[in-house]
Amino acid sequence: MFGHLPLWPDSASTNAGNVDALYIFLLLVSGIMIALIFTVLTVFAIRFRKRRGQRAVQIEGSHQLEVTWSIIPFCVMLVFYIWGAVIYFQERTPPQDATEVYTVAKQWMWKFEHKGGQREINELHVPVGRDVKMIMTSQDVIHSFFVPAFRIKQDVLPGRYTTLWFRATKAGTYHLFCSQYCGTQHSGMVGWIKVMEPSDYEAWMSGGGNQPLAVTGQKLFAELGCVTCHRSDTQGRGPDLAGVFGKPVLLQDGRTVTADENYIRESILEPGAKIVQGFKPVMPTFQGQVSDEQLNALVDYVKSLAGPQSGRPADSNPAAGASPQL
Amino acid sequence: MSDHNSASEHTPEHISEHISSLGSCLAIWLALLAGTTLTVAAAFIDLGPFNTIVALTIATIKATLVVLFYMHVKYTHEKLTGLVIVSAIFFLFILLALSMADYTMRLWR
Amino acid sequence: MHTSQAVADKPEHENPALLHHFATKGQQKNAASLGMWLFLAQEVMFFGGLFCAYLVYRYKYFGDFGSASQQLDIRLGTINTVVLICSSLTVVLAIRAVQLGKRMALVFWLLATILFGLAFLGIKANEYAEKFEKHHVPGTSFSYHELLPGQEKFPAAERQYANPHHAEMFFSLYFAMTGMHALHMIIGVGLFGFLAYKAWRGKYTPDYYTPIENAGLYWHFVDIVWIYLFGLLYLIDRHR
Amino acid sequence: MATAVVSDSGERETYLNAGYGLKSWLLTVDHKRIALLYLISITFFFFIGGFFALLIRLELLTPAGELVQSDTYNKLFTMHGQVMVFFFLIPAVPAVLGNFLIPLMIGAKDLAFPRINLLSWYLYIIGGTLMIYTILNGGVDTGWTFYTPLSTEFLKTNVISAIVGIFFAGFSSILTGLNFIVTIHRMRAPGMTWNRLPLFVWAHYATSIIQVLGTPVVAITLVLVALERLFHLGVFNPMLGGDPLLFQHLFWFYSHPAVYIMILPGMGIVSEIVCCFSRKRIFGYKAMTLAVVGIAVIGFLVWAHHMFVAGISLYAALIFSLLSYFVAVPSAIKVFNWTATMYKGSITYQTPMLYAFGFIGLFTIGGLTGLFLACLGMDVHVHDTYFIIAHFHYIMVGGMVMAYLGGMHFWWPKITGRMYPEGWGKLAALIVFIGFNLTFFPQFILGYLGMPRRYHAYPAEFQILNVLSTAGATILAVGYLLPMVYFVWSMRYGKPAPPNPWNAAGLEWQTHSPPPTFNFDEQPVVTWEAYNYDEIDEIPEKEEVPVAH
Repeated sequence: MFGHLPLWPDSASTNAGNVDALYIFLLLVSGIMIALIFTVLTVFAIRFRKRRGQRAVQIEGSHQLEVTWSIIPFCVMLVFYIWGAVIYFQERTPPQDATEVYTVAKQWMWKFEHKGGQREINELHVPVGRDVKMIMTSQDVIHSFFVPAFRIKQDVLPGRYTTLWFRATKAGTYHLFCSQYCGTQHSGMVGWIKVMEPSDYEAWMSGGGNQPLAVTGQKLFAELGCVTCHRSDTQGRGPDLAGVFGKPVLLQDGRTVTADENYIRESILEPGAKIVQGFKPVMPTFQGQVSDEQLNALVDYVKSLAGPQSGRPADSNPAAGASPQL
Repeated sequence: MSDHNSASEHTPEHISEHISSLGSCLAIWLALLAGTTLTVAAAFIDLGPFNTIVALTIATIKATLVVLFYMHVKYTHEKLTGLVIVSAIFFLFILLALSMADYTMRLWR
Repeated sequence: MHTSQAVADKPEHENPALLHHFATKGQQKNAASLGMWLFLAQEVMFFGGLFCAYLVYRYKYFGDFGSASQQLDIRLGTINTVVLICSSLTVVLAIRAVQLGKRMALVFWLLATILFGLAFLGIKANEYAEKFEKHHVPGTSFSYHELLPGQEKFPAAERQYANPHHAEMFFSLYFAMTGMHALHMIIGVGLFGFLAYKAWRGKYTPDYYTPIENAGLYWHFVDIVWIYLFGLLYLIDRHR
Repeated sequence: MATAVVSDSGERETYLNAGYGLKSWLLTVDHKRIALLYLISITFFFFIGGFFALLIRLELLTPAGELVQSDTYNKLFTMHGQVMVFFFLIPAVPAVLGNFLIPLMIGAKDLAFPRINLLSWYLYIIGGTLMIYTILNGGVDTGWTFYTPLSTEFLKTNVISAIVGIFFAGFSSILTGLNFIVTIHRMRAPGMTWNRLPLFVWAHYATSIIQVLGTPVVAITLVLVALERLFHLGVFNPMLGGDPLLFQHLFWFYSHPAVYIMILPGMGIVSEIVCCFSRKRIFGYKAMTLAVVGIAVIGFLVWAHHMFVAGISLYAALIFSLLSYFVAVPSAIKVFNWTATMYKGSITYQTPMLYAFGFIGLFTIGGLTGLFLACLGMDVHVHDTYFIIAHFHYIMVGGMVMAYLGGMHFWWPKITGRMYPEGWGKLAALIVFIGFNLTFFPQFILGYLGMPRRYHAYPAEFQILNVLSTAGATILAVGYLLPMVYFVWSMRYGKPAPPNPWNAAGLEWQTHSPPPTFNFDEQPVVTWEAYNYDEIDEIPEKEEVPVAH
């Protein structure tokens, strides 16, 4: 029943090594601090214990000392800050060519959909040595995607996307936890991340004859009538979506935003929120008409219109069938 | 009793309060009414983003008049009152500014 | 520091208005005044949470807030602003009256304040009733379809596709903020009623009128909150 | 004055024998009696919260979650958090020791607003009653943080009664803080200048600032949550265009500084104890006062470090992380100064000093692990894991509760006029220290391993550390029950306490034990600096050790 006493978690991503290094540094520095303070306390406690005929020597204080023991720790803390900020910045900046996995969290399960259309529940297969970007949203409450072995965590919010990325380094099966309290079965909202060797992964991916996500999106794009306005000829009442993704968009009110997943999502659900310069706010909202999964497909389709990107993963080839004329 | 508080050291009978003159009461009242008229009028003129700024500036001027004259802050010898007001505004500013920092900077990427 | 003058004025304890644990009237009055100002600081932060929510959503749903704001009755809002400013004047006059020792004038101005306060609340109730009729009260029955009747300056398309949830957010904040403000008004009116009764009984003299003064501070604060609410809720985007 | 040992305690009128009826207690405006009312109420809530904690630990003994259902478990940790934070930790030191001691320490007859003080207690009791109602009516399972939209749209439990209860407790806290600020400004005895104030008073001054300016924000936020449940207001509901992160901003704007409401008064207590038992003035009085006020102010600027993985802007996270390090500096100053105070002292080891040692050690560990959490890259991994749980229990339980118990032992003779049994006191301090570390240290390891908080069942590999933690919790429980027993015992059988059993500095020791209703026989006049142990020890001591054993 009692196994070994675990002291260190599995380390299976590029990020895990970075965080571990930082952790060891923090442990070392604070270990030294603790040792210092405890030693001094103990020495004082013994050396200056009450003795007959000996009185305490009153000391006013020392400004030099106060300044010293403010500035030196603060400088050390700045190192913590910068190191931590660099890791955080890396964690939050997904590489351009990452394999994307769409995630929908709900009470109390994780639903994943690969670009190739493969769907999984509470289990996610990823390859070793390739960047994977999670594009996540929630159907109900706030959840949190936490893989201890990768040292990554990101809250999954209803009503918008949050993203996160990792590159697994070691094949194996790792815990996936929901770490934001989400109701009754919070502790049951767990799963497994299965990291596979690339060859196994390709085999697994080609298993089912799924329809790629972007193709699903393309069909939806036609069914919902989006094509009538969003087209490249001048009669289009909406902006042409080809090549939009990832580029800055000039808005009517003069602001410029980057067309990321959240922007596309928002433009579908709340078309009036950010009007592109030169267009009228005529698009109806699709709030309540498309599910989160359909939304993911639409977003993926619009992304595929951005044109062929270098290093697109081989497992998902959605741009192939999509014509920029649409 | 001067010992109780440094602020009251020089005014043993601190009770002696400022009594506002009728004229100044009415003058402030008229100023507040004028401010109201002005802010409503300004709201109907298209000033672009300045509409909000003008509205808030006039509101702040009105609020300052009320605080200084109607709430007698101008006449009080008590520095502490000012300190309380300033710290309330300061912490309100912290709340608004740092929250908005998050919302505005979310668009940056 | 000034140790030699310690408790120099013990005899003051013969004054019945002086509570046992204070040494002098000045100390007591200063304590009450500081306490009231701290209470107002607390109120600033209390409303501050609402203002923060307003700011965030005004920023997020800039246009929708503008058009939803036009659903408010600017005439009633302006009248209410004037009413509140008048009530602030009557409070100041009440304090002046008690400082000058005019008992009946004090009672009169307090009653005038109550009257203005009630007028404000009456108009506010009227506005709320209108919101109920127009289904502009957030919740399940909220509806925003008859948006902007007769406001041709908006293109029809914009009206059709405006997001009702964002307008609902405006009304949510409108009700939360003005409701919280109205609650403070009700408390204030009750307070002045109590004080008017006490004043009529002759409790307050030029020597002791701290409760009147503190209630006045409270009333002015509520007035200031309204000045901002008026600007933020009624006056945005009127020029369109 | 210290020499006027009272032998005729039966004759002298004290605040305790000034009246006996229930009415004389429930309608009292005497700050000392109100402090005792608080003492009884917060102790009651401490044991309720502690009971929930024990059930949580028992449940976590096995990985499968066999003791209670997951729903029940969720209610247990929610109510443990709400009861402990809002009904024990926040009022504990200020409303009991602060209430009792601030007027005594500054030489006043009472707080500035005695009736508001009583009102605070009644507000607390109304809030507490609502909390008890919530518990008896089936509990609440939002987590103490009430995160939306879970709390507003999805849970069917007694969220509103819990919120209203906390709202009342909040206003009790605001009024207490307001009362303290006015008292410290207006009621000081002649000669009691700001630079002569004991650090305990300074700490409460800083705490009060947070109570007055922070609490209203969480009050209005919880009102909005309640309105959202009642009327579907939608301010925090993403389905209606609301932003759940706004709730988190508003909630943590108060709830981060609230941590300082809990720890600052504890720091004040430790300053008093360390000086007294080292027979020394505090090292760096000015720096210590600046540090408490600094912590209170900077504490308002760091709240979003609770939200690094919540989906806030990357750049906002960078700002809040940096600001969080600023608040660590004054905390570090305090630890260094306490240590330096012991240098060349004449240290004795009575129970309060043992707790002070425990506080400094545990607060140091808690504070240093706080640096881990302020560090962005680190926080992403350990956020919402047991690392956090361990960290804030090191601050709140290891820090604040240690200090509170130390303070209770230190001032118990003053409060009751009786000595507690010193041997038992030392034993209990030791048990608490060992039990605490055994409970919470393994949780740091669990956290880095990745065990999420608020988990009813967990993977089997975490079990051995959880078993250690549960074992520690039972020891800790004994450590907390022990003082409860001997304190009650000592009220009747304890040795009568002299006015100044520790030969301590500070005005509160210059009046009788227990003090008369109006605190001092005559208005004290202060002509000395705080912690003037050089002057006190100049008077040749009659007995070598004036304290009980």
